[in-house]
Amino acid sequence: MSDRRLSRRRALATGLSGVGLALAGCLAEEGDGNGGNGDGGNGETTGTTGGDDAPKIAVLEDRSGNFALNGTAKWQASLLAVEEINADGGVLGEEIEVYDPDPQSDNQRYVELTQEAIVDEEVDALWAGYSSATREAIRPTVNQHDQLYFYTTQYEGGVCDETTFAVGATARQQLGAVVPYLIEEYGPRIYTVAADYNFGQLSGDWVRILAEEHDAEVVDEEYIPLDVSDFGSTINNIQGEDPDFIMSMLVGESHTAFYEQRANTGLDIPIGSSTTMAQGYEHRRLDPPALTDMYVGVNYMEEITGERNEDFVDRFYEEWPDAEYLNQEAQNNYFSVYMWKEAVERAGTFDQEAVIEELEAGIEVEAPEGDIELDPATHHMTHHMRVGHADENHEVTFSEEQYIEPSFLHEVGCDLTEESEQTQYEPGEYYDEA
Amino acid sequence: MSVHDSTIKTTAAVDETGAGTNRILQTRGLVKRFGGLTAIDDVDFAVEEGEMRCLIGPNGAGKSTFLKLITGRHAPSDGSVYYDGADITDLDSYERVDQGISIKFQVPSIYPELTVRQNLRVPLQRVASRSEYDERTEATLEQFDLLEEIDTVAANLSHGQQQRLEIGMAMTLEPDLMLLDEPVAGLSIEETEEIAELLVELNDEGVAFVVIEHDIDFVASIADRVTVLHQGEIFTEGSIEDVRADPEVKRIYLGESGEADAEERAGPEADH
Amino acid sequence: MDPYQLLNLLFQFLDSFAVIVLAAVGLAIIFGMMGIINLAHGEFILVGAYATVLSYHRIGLPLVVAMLVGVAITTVYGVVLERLIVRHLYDRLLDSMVATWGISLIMIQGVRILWGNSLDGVGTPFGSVSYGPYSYSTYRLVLAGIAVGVLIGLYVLFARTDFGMRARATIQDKETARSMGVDTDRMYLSTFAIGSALAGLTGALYAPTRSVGPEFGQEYVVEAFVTVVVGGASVIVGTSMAGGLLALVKSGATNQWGQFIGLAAMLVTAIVAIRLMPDGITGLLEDWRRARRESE
Amino acid sequence: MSADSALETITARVRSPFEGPNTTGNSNAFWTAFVLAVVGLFLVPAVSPGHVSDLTLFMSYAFLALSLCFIWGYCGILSFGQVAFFGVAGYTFGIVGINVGAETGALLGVVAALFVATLFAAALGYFMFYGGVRDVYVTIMTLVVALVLNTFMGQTAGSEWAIGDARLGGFNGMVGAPNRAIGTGSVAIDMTGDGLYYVVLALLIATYLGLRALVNSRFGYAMVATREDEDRTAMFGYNTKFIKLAVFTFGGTLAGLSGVLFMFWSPGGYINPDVFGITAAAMPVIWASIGGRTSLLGTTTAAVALQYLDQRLAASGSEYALVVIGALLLFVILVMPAGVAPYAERAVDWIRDGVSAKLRGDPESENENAPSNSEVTK
Repeated sequence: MSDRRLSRRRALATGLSGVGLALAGCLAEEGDGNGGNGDGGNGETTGTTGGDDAPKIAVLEDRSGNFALNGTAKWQASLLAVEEINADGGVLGEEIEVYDPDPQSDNQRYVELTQEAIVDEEVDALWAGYSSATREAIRPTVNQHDQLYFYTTQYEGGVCDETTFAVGATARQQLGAVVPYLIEEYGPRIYTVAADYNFGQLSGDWVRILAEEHDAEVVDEEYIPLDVSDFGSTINNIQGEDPDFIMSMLVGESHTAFYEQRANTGLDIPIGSSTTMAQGYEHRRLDPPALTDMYVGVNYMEEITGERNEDFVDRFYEEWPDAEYLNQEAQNNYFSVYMWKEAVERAGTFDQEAVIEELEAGIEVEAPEGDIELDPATHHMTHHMRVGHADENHEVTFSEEQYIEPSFLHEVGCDLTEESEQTQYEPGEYYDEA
Repeated sequence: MSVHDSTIKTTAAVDETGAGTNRILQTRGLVKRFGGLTAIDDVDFAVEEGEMRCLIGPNGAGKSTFLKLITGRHAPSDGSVYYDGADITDLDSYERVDQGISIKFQVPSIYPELTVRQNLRVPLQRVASRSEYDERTEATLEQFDLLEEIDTVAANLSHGQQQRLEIGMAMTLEPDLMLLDEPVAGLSIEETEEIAELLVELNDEGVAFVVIEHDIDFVASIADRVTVLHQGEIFTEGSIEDVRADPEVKRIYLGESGEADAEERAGPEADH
Repeated sequence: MDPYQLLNLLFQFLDSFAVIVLAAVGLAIIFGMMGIINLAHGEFILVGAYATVLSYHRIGLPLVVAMLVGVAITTVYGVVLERLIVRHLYDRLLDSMVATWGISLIMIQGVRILWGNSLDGVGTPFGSVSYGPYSYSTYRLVLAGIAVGVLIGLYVLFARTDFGMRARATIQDKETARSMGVDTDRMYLSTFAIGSALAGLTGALYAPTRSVGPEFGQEYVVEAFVTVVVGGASVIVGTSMAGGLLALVKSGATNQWGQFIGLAAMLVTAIVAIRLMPDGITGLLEDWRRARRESE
Repeated sequence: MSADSALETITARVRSPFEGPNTTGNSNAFWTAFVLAVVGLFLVPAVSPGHVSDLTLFMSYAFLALSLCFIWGYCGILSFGQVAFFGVAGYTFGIVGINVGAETGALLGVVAALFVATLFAAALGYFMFYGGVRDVYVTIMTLVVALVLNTFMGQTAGSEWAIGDARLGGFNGMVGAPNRAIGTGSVAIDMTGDGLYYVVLALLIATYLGLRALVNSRFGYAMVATREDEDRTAMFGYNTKFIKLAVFTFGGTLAGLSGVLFMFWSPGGYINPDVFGITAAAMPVIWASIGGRTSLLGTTTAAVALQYLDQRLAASGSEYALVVIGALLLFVILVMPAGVAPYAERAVDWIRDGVSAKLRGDPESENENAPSNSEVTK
């Protein structure tokens, strides 16, 4: 907590904390496109353009239930972006309204609220959900109505869907940053521990693929049901194998017990991960030295340095003084709202088809993580991936950045600019190792 | 549908099982063990058709357990039960009822949340058709002096009324053999007399009875024969006068009263 | 299997046994002795964990003292709840389920509103024991010792003290107990308080093993219920034997075939055990106990 | 007026199979209100199209509520795992539908789903009731069965977990059950939007009336008697184990029907293992407890009303939503132990008695029954 306050104080001292500075207008045009084709509506009375009501977006993020820990910051960052945009004159001169119920981490509730958002609220864009199961639960509804949908969680990858923009980093991007790094640092013998469901199993596949690509091997892997918090046998198994490092794609609160138990048992084998710290801020919540030598592949963490991010962090906590952590997904929500704004303005209309067309024309955004661009063919982002390392005091430092493309979907031939699809590809269909 | 469908009278003389004689109920070598405790120990017992038999004995003698073995609530550890000449040891409780056995439990076992009419409906619909319900309900209630309470919730009846209702329900099945476990416990003297009259009346109509009762005066007023059970065994059997005169019977009643019937008292509890 | 691996298995068993017994014992007392199905049991554990962590971090108490505070606060909490709500639910087994489900919803969200999505962690104390290439968390083995201690303590309390006699009398026959001068109302309150205290103890003991958030207690609920039902009405014998059986199945299967099979095997064992022993392990022991009582 | 009395005779004859002491509402006033409510529901798509989708879903859940009301309220079997049959039916519908495809797939899916759910309930029921499992042990056992399914389905993410073309899909769920229409190649009924709404509504009314007739029949009395005292009932010659098995099995069918209708509603024919989770499992118990477990109508209404309330509270985004729901449950259980329905009925009786007493000039309108767990007491 202390480092955050420190950085805010520093920012205040240098007078950089003005909301006006924001990201407004910081989106670089990439090929002028047909951006000027709208009526703009600047200064006009709102609501008259296109005969539509005020522009509205839906932000369906969990503020209670299992995923509140991750979802709350996503909601907060989305509202921050909207507030900044509205303060700066809105989109096409209109203030954006937000429809933001609390789906309470209940997938069934998500489906109902998504319907409500699309049918009753007629939202112009939808941000919804933390878990992959949530995304899959609402995607049929999204597809039925051709709804523009931003899914911002880092996830297993592979979603190739005409109206869905999965702007979080994929497993291949996150693991692609951390696995080769750890093979280089520590050696080729990997032990995988992952949550026993889609995300964990597919991540395990990716670790195997990446190991193969870098002449390493996965000596054993264990998949752990989500509500298990008893890791005695897992740790014994790891000790028996004595790998060079562990890859952990554990998820959720019960699984945090693994890190406590690992430290407490004196197991000092380093851990790589795609799931810790950047989402659930375990380095803040667990008592050091539980996460000692934890390496995580991320596109964003609150702690990354640089003026742009420090400024963003300050604005976030100014808006939400009680916020617990500004996580990776929150940043993704934040920049994707701006990205949508830019696309709308280029299209000159809130019409979703036109906005999607603009997004697919290629767009770049100055996100807190760095300047990143949308890959038109796959609707994913090329991200600045870093390896965050926690030391025995849980201080986080970052290795050099890599700019990693969402390559898997290219490999499987997903090109949404050419062909409309609504599928999710899996590595197992394309790699023998998986 | 009649509950007596499956009763097949055999006339061939197979004395061992009671067939061919007029024994309606017979047990041979009946044993019931609970763990290390033998509750019923090698009991041979027989009741004649139309007989009024009373079963007495101190607490813990195994009377209720014995009744439960006859109704099929408990499976015997050893031995057999014959009804009307047929071996019914392996039949389920409800199948024995079809043979013509009916029981009134120790604690009034009515449906407390149903009305008197609904209570009677449960046995009634097994033996009568829908059109007969009202008529037969009223007839039974008339007989058991409950007609005024026809729409009363059974829980709100007095103890005596509940006892009568349960006997009425058991009798609705038109059994050939009635088992009654303490039918007059907790009743006033007048009520006890009423029940006694009722039972004698039914017995005159040909129903055989096995009655467990502590009230010796009540037993004396109804019984044809009395069986004394002690420590799971038949201690003696005979007319009420014989049994009353037996000094040994007095001894077991005075000497070992208060011993809880293990099976009846066992309930959930903490460890010790 | 080399001796080290046998030691692994033993430790894993003790670990599972501790979790299962500690999760279940508070519930077992409240269910077995009072006929209340407390679906908010997990949230009693939650209170214990929160009270421990908050008094450790915010007041700065030493961990052991903080844990005692956790137990104390959960006890008080249980007493208050008993007076306000639970005492209306005695002899209403199924209603008690719905009411306590309501309590559970309120508590989880209430805790979230009051203290956010997570508390700062408390590190696991002690180190580990090492043997060959392996090591095991000392703290988790200590918990197994505490679990056994709790069972013994309860045995002494209920079998050897005057309080225990009165409590058992109340449970067996409320009316008779009352006629013999036992304040049954008070006995129920005390029993509920003991159940609450044990839930609080579980929360306090497991708080340092993982992160603590509003859903902390949920995880223990399934194991607790399964154990209580397999154990049957008898609190101490039932819980310890069911705990032993389920821990053996779970740790054994986990050790051999991994965590998923371990979890599944435990649940399937529970189903089969209930089928074979409809009244729980206690029911199976009834005969033996009946016979013994006769001979006394 | 002879025409009037003839009409009365006819209505009485029509009503009689649905009436009896085992159900609430045996009066003209009740049936009038019932018909009005049904008419109202049939008009919803015309009057308030925005509510059609939600109502369709909530009415689909109502079958789950009815299934629990039937087995718990009328036969005393408290299953905490009715969702197991709901989910098994949903998955079966999906597996068959995906493999067969289109309207025929949906039709075969429905048949298979109901068959499998029924068979599963029968097997579980046989396992429990013929093994002597009773009371609260049934409750926990059914819950554990649901949780086993939850755990198992959660880990079926890999491509090896496929039945024909249907990927089970693990935690992320299974998608793509054909649910837009049902029929054969040439004849198909639309199962979307208003079409689905009317199908669900018609089935719900039919099921409700059917269950009313059933619980007032001879078998209904046997069920109620078994609930009240199993041993006693066996000693009237009823095979109580079989009665419980039959009731539980039919409850499984109803829960399965609920799952199937849910699948028709579910966009994209999607289902995931959450349907087996403990939260989902608790819902029917809550509906039945709040509505009044011995009231078919009360439970049905509670299912729809509570789901609606729950959804509105979630939609409000208030952080107190779950606190309010929890407090409501607590309040109802403490103040109205038998659920809302018996109290609603008593309130109606009380008003009516009061009115008629006044008309007669009778100062005493009797209503002193202690609160009881069952409306059959009245």
